[in-house]
Amino acid sequence: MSKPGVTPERLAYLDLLREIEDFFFNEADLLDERDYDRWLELLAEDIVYWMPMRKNVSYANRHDDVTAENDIAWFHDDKDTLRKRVKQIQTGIHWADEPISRVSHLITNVRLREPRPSLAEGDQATTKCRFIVYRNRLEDETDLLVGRREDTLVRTGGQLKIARRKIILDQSVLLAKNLTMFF
Amino acid sequence: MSKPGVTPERLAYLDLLREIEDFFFNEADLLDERDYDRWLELLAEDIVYWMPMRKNVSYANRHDDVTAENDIAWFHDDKDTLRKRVKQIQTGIHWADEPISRVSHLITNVRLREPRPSLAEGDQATTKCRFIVYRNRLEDETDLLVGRREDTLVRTGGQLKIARRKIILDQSVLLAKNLTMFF
Amino acid sequence: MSKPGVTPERLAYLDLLREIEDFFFNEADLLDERDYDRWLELLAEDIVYWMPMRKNVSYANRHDDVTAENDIAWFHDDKDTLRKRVKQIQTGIHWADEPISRVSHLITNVRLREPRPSLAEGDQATTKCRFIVYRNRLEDETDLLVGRREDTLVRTGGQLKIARRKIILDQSVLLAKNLTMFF
Amino acid sequence: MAMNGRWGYRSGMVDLRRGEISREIFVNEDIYAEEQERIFARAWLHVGHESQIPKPGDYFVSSMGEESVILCRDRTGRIHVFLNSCRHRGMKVCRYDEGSAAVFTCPYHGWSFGTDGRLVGVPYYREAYHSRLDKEKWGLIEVAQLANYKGSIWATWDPAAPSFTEYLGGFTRYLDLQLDGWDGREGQAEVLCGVQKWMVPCNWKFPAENFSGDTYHNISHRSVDLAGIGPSGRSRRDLGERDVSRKLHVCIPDRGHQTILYVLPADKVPPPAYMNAPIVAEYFRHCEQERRRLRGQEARLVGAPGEIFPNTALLSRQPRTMAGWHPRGPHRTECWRWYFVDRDAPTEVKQFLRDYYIRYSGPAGMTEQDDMENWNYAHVASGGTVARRRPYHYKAGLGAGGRHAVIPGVVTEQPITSEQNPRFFYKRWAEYLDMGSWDELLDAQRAAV
Amino acid sequence: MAMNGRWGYRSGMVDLRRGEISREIFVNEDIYAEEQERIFARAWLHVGHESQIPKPGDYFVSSMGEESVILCRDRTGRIHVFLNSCRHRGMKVCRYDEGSAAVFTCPYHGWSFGTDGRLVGVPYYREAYHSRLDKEKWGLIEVAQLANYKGSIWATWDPAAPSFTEYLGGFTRYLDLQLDGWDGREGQAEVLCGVQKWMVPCNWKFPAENFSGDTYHNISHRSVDLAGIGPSGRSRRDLGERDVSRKLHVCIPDRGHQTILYVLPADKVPPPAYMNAPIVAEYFRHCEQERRRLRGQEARLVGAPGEIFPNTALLSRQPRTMAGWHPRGPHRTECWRWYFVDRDAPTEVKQFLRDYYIRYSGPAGMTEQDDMENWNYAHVASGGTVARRRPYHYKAGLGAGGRHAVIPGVVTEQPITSEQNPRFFYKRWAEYLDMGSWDELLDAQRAAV
Amino acid sequence: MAMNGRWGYRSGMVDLRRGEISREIFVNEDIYAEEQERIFARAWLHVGHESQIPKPGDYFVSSMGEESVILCRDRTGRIHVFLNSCRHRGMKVCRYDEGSAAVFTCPYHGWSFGTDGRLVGVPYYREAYHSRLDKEKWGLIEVAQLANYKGSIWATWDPAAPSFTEYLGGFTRYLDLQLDGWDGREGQAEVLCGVQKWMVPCNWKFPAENFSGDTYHNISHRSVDLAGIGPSGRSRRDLGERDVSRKLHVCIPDRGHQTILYVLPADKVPPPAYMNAPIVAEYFRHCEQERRRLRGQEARLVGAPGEIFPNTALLSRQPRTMAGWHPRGPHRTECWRWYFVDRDAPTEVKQFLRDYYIRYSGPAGMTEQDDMENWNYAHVASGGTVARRRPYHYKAGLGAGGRHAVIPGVVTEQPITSEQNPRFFYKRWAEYLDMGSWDELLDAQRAAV
Ligand code: FES
Ligand code: FES
Ligand code: FES
Ligand SMILES: [Fe+3]
Ligand SMILES: [Fe+3]
Ligand SMILES: [Fe+3]
Repeated sequence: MSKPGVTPERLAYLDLLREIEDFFFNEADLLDERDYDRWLELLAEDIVYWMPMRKNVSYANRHDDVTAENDIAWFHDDKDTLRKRVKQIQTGIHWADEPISRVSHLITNVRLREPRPSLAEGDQATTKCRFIVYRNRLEDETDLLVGRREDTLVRTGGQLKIARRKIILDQSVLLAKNLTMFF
Repeated sequence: MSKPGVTPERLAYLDLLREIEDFFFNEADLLDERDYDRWLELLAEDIVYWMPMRKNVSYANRHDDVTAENDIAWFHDDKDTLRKRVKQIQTGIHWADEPISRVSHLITNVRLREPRPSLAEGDQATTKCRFIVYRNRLEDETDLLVGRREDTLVRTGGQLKIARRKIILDQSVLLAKNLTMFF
Repeated sequence: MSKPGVTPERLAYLDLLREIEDFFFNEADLLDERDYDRWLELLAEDIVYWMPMRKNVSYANRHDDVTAENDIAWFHDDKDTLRKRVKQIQTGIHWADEPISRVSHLITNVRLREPRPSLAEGDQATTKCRFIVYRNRLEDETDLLVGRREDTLVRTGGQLKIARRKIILDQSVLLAKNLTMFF
Repeated sequence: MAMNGRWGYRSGMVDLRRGEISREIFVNEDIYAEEQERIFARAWLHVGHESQIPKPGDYFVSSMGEESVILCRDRTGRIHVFLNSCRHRGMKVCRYDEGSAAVFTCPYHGWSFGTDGRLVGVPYYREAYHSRLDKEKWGLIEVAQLANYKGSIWATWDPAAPSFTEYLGGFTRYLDLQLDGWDGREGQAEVLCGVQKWMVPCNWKFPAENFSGDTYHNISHRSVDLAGIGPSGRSRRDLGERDVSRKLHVCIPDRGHQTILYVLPADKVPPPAYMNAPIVAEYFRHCEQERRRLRGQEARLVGAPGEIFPNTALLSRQPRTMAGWHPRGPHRTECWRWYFVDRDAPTEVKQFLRDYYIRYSGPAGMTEQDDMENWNYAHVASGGTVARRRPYHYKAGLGAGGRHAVIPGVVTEQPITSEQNPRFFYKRWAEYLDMGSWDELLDAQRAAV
Repeated sequence: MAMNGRWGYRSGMVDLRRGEISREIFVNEDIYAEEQERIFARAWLHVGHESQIPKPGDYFVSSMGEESVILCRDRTGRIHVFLNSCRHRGMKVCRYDEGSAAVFTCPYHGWSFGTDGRLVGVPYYREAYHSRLDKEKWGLIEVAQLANYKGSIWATWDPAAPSFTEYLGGFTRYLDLQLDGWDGREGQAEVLCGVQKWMVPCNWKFPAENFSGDTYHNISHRSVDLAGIGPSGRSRRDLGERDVSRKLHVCIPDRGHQTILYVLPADKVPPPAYMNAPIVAEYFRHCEQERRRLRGQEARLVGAPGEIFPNTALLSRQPRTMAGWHPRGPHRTECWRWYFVDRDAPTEVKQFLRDYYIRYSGPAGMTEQDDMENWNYAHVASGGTVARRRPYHYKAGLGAGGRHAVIPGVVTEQPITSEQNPRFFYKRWAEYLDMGSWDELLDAQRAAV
Repeated sequence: MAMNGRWGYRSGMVDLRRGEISREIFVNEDIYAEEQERIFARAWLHVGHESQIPKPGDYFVSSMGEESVILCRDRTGRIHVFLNSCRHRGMKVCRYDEGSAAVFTCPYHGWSFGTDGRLVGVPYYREAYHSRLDKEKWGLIEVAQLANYKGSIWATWDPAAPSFTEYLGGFTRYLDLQLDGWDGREGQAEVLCGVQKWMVPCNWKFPAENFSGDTYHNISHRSVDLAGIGPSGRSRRDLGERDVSRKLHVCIPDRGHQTILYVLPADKVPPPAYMNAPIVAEYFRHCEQERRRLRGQEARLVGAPGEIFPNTALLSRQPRTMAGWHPRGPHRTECWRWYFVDRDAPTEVKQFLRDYYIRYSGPAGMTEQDDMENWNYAHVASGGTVARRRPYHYKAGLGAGGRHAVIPGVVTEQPITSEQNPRFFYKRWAEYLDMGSWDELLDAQRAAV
């Protein structure tokens, strides 16, 4: 690292990471601007969109602090269900989000779980990041939802798509009255 | 993307995006360290600094959720007004911010609205990002202001400057008692 | 900046900055996934880990808003003390963090205080960033700790290490009942 | 918060004859405090299910009213419910959500309590207490009575309360609909791992009255009907069964429990359900067949939302869940939701239902989300000085209920809706606040339908 | 919160003779609750302006005391104000800030109300209610009285309240200064789109007393004076007019309204204003000229901060705004600010003023920011046990007021300051709490200046 | 919040004979409000240390009960304590944490107060007040009595309170252990710059009783003992001294102060301490030697946690700190912690101790963190309806205390633990609530050990 020459592999890595960041930031813009139809296009057809619940466990059980894959979760959706969630909001009479909420998605700490120089067609890579979802609606209703996300991205037809999303919310008792927003 | 070769245009894009991030992060440091005079230097002389108010609207009217350009806003300042705001704080008797508040600006999700390889002298580009402005003052007074920002940057004399800033705060009833901070 | 050619020094800078971000983001993952032993490996043996307290001061005294190096602080730890903090949590009976808390570290605004193309073996560089540490535990106990960090990184054996960390928390009266988490 | 004028519950706040109920009871802090004493410290409350604590030493931390309790199985396999607070200085003794333990050791001074609640360990018992501490008297505070009804666990703090069976009164068979198997066998229910817990800014009685049988708010769910999340790909749920049935509003007035009930025709098989998943559809077709074989005429009864007084909701069909509405101050409710399957259902069926349940119910549930928005803002809009002067309106179906030849309780047959059930819920609520003794409470007149 | 000792408002808490007022009235929760009943449910409150709802069906959601109300224009063009809460189960029926509607349909069970408040749609009216629901009785709760005064809309919940004109008493002409045109024509005011709403952690009476005429706190605004945000580039505002005028503190003691008033000299034209913008300066020069022509002697009166009891602030000159101080508990106030221009002013003028208004007022306003800091921390520092034992000090100008030949009300001419106006504000406040009937209230002695 | 039944403090809530104390006193809002009047507005409270305000004009903003106060030194060097609230309209007059000032100028209307509290500046004194404002009467509210005890500053709002010395009663010499030098010289203590302030969600009496002498909760600190943060690299602190000493629980029943006390053997030098740092070890070896030389037999007394009624904690050895438990509502306490060294200790010693102190105490302190977790969740688990029916248990060492030949107060010698000290803390607490006059309070029976 001490000489100014940067290897082509390293350049490719910088490029890929920026591509992924751009992908997530674009996704956040689509969600916060409520362009849900284009958001759905970012999801692979066989996406697994999973938000398990959190458990209060001891340090010894620290790796067992989310409900298991087959247990009750907050979300465990396939693309069809996500489409229905979008459709519901778009009816304009989904009262839980009508009037529409003001939502911001902040995505930080984006990294590849295993660094790699590139992502070829059909390849998958898993990323980690942190999120803050801030929601404010009507007069003073405000929620702050914070946690981390593990996304598996796949390149399909040159484009990145989300093949799997695991959302680890840092709450056990959910302090929001509902989860009308996407993560 | 599957070959390690990164095109010069792409490299230039990586470079530009990092330059913009550095610019915003430097700006945040100037604000949070209260180096307001140097902060003012980052603003173009004809800057439009605008924070409209938010409205509770239906999904159908989702694109009409801020007050219009000529309506009442939280801020709609030119550079001269911004200078006066700075001057007021610097008097040391602007009680709303004296003793000084502790403020952090967190800027995330920085992207170019339209990706481009570079920004030549005199050119403009519009960026999007999310912000969190956290303020704590005196004993336990705390505000968390979250939203998104659209900035138009212009290159002048080699340097980036902010030509226009639109701040979209995710609150309708403002839950802070005042807005003494910059965004 | 108007031509697509990016200089080798600039490429090296992009590379270094990304290396630093990756370093911090990896660190955040180790903390939030409670892999404390590997976290300790990121710290130089002679690390100074310091979180001064904040003071309510006038604008004129704005540069004197933290307690001095020899005053009482929230933290002023050497590596040995940090090791003991880790050890305490690992006993599984450190009740303040048992059951384990849910913690997310969000690191944003990462920049070099003085831009430089590279960091050679033995060299040091100081970075600035913002942090949000969100903690939620048991039922509804929630803390949001926000501020900035100045880290001095050193390259040792090819790896980055943290030689000094100054944590500037944006609270004067601490609004959390304790500080069991690392920053 | 001041209250608008004086009140006496039965005569003033809850006017069953006119079908009007004061907004005060939802927002007044003094009334809330009385509820804690008069209702939550006396009534039988749902705590959990034995499938959550299958083995000796297993525990699940639950809630009764505002308070944390430990549901656990002692070394001998007996089930207990304890207040989760040390007898020494009050520290919460169990701080994990669930698990298995030999003893509960208090973090503060180290007293430890057996899974039977007995104080078994006192550090320095001899030195500090000269061995004179009477351990028998300072075990964990245990509920006064506990009942295991087909696996569901219920408890009350009141030693004078009647037995759970007497408390249920004629409602037993509607609770059976929740707990018995889809194929008609007794008590087959099993809780899916993971109880949802979340906070809603409203008084706890909003969800309670909703589940007591508010079928009038269907219109509020039109968006999810349009989206079509049901297990056959349409609407909210499979409606074939309901479409061919008679719909009854049923309540047990002297007990305070209510449910909606569908009665299938004697002669007609309901249309198939779960058409989105052939394996599931086939499983339920089989179960329905079995149920009719085993239960005969009784198999014609099909459950729907119900409420066991005061704060337990039932939903025995799609999606099959129970809920608890735990008061957290007058303006906030912590909702808990348990999801049920039959324990020996095929894994595919369990998974299919799991997915369906959570897209329907709970905070991410596309149906329940809209309910909570209503409860939230009905509550908010009811707290003001002027609002509190005007009662809520509970007149739908006023005077329509009567006794039924077969179905216990007061029954209104109404294809659309009736507010009989909420009315009876508040009748019972008023009795709890007005009546100091169980003699009175068990003898309460069946007045004012 | 406990209170320090007993009180009787007029005699104990509010001592006008000594100019001392107990801190208790700002922080005590019981007093706060009484205020809701005695003041906000009886007094005339400002709701909005007709320019906000120009067309039939237009509505604007406003606030009266703690409660949400709908200001709307029905199909026939008549203006109404309704409590924003469904008569069925209380749900907020209108949840957008403003807009246009044919009916307000409740999200919960779908009752719908016309823009005249009538209950026009009840789903399953026949099936659920056997067509016996008396729709006439269950429309939206409407205010008891409404007044449209030169476009500004006012309402009261109390049918026994006097007419708005009687309520204003001699204050009418000061409200005119707010609503009439810069050029002297009647009622030219128009609200600029967008009402600012924000939360301040203080009792609602801090801003109210401030606007009643606290000219003593000018010193607190020195930082903005130094920064120089005024429309001529200096100070906070153009002071030329004030510099040549006499300054009066005016109040209408038996009504509780107050204002500061400047009286221009009969013979001298005030120096030019708005010098930062030639077009604007010229416009106002013209308007002033017109005003003097149309109004004659009366044109010498120039408005300044004022307060219409209880919670509406006026500011008729620079910047021209009205504010509402909505109580949100004893320790929190939701401030609303409307900004005014003359409806036919040139666009350049409107824009110039808009920019000036919002850099002066509201939460980003460089002047009002410092006020709110004071209100916030005066409130905080007044809640403690020891603090509450010592009254506030309102002695400036004690005994100085008197009657004036021309100006209605009690008038103190004081170039610097007097606390006459806050004193009379609290006098009226005490009368509202002490007096149960409007007869008493309208007859209140003009004691204790 | 409603309360479970009626109470009379001494007879009902605090039962010293049985060693049982009602949970009600920790969670009830009415009791909390009474505490503010009866305890915090009457008792002597710790405010700070003169080393924090060495020069004329220096000030430090402190807290008494719920309220902000200014500790300052006037131009003549005299120390004062004032309520931090303007006499005009209540604004907080000093908003910096500490510093130096000639006057305190109120931001709102500019009244200014000298460092002796006198109202020295009133803008427009002549014009606004006709020079009739009696400045002598409207200075800052000063405490009724102030005491400087060996540099520590104490104050009370009650003019009828006894002197601080009488208030301390026999406790004086234990406070000396905190304030005298390590080498036995009088009053050598100096505060390290920076007072820690942080919020804990519990009633203020949890930390108070803990520091009164709860040595029983040692077990809760096992994790830090295992981590070994002590100044010799092991355990929490150097235990050599304690290991060879006798351990006494001491309290002054008619004053309400308590402490743990170690008595070194007459004949044996305690083992060395601070072995992690040779310079520090040598310094303390020297100090100990000096102390024995200067103080003789008295040097055998070694302090440990103590509590001066109501809310000041002492810890005179490792780590040497004082704390204040400031009530912020019944459910929240703002903890303040001052750290002490001897003023002429070498810099290396000060730094070494500084590091040790803050890794032990305060919110980042590896020991105190676990205490706060206990206080937090003991509080939470005690607020429920059922929990409040059962008292806490304070029976350890019941009946064991007695008088001692040399040590003042009631003394229990118990190598392990006794709850004598918390019992006497609550005895005094009950007396403050029950007794209206200081005559009664100073005469309180020494009943019920
Ligand atoms: S609080 Fe449980 S042992 Fe003391
Ligand atoms: S609450 Fe409005 S229709 Fe039921
Ligand atoms: S409040 Fe201090 S001068 Fe008015
Ligand atoms: Fe529903
Ligand atoms: Fe002002
Ligand atoms: Fe401890």
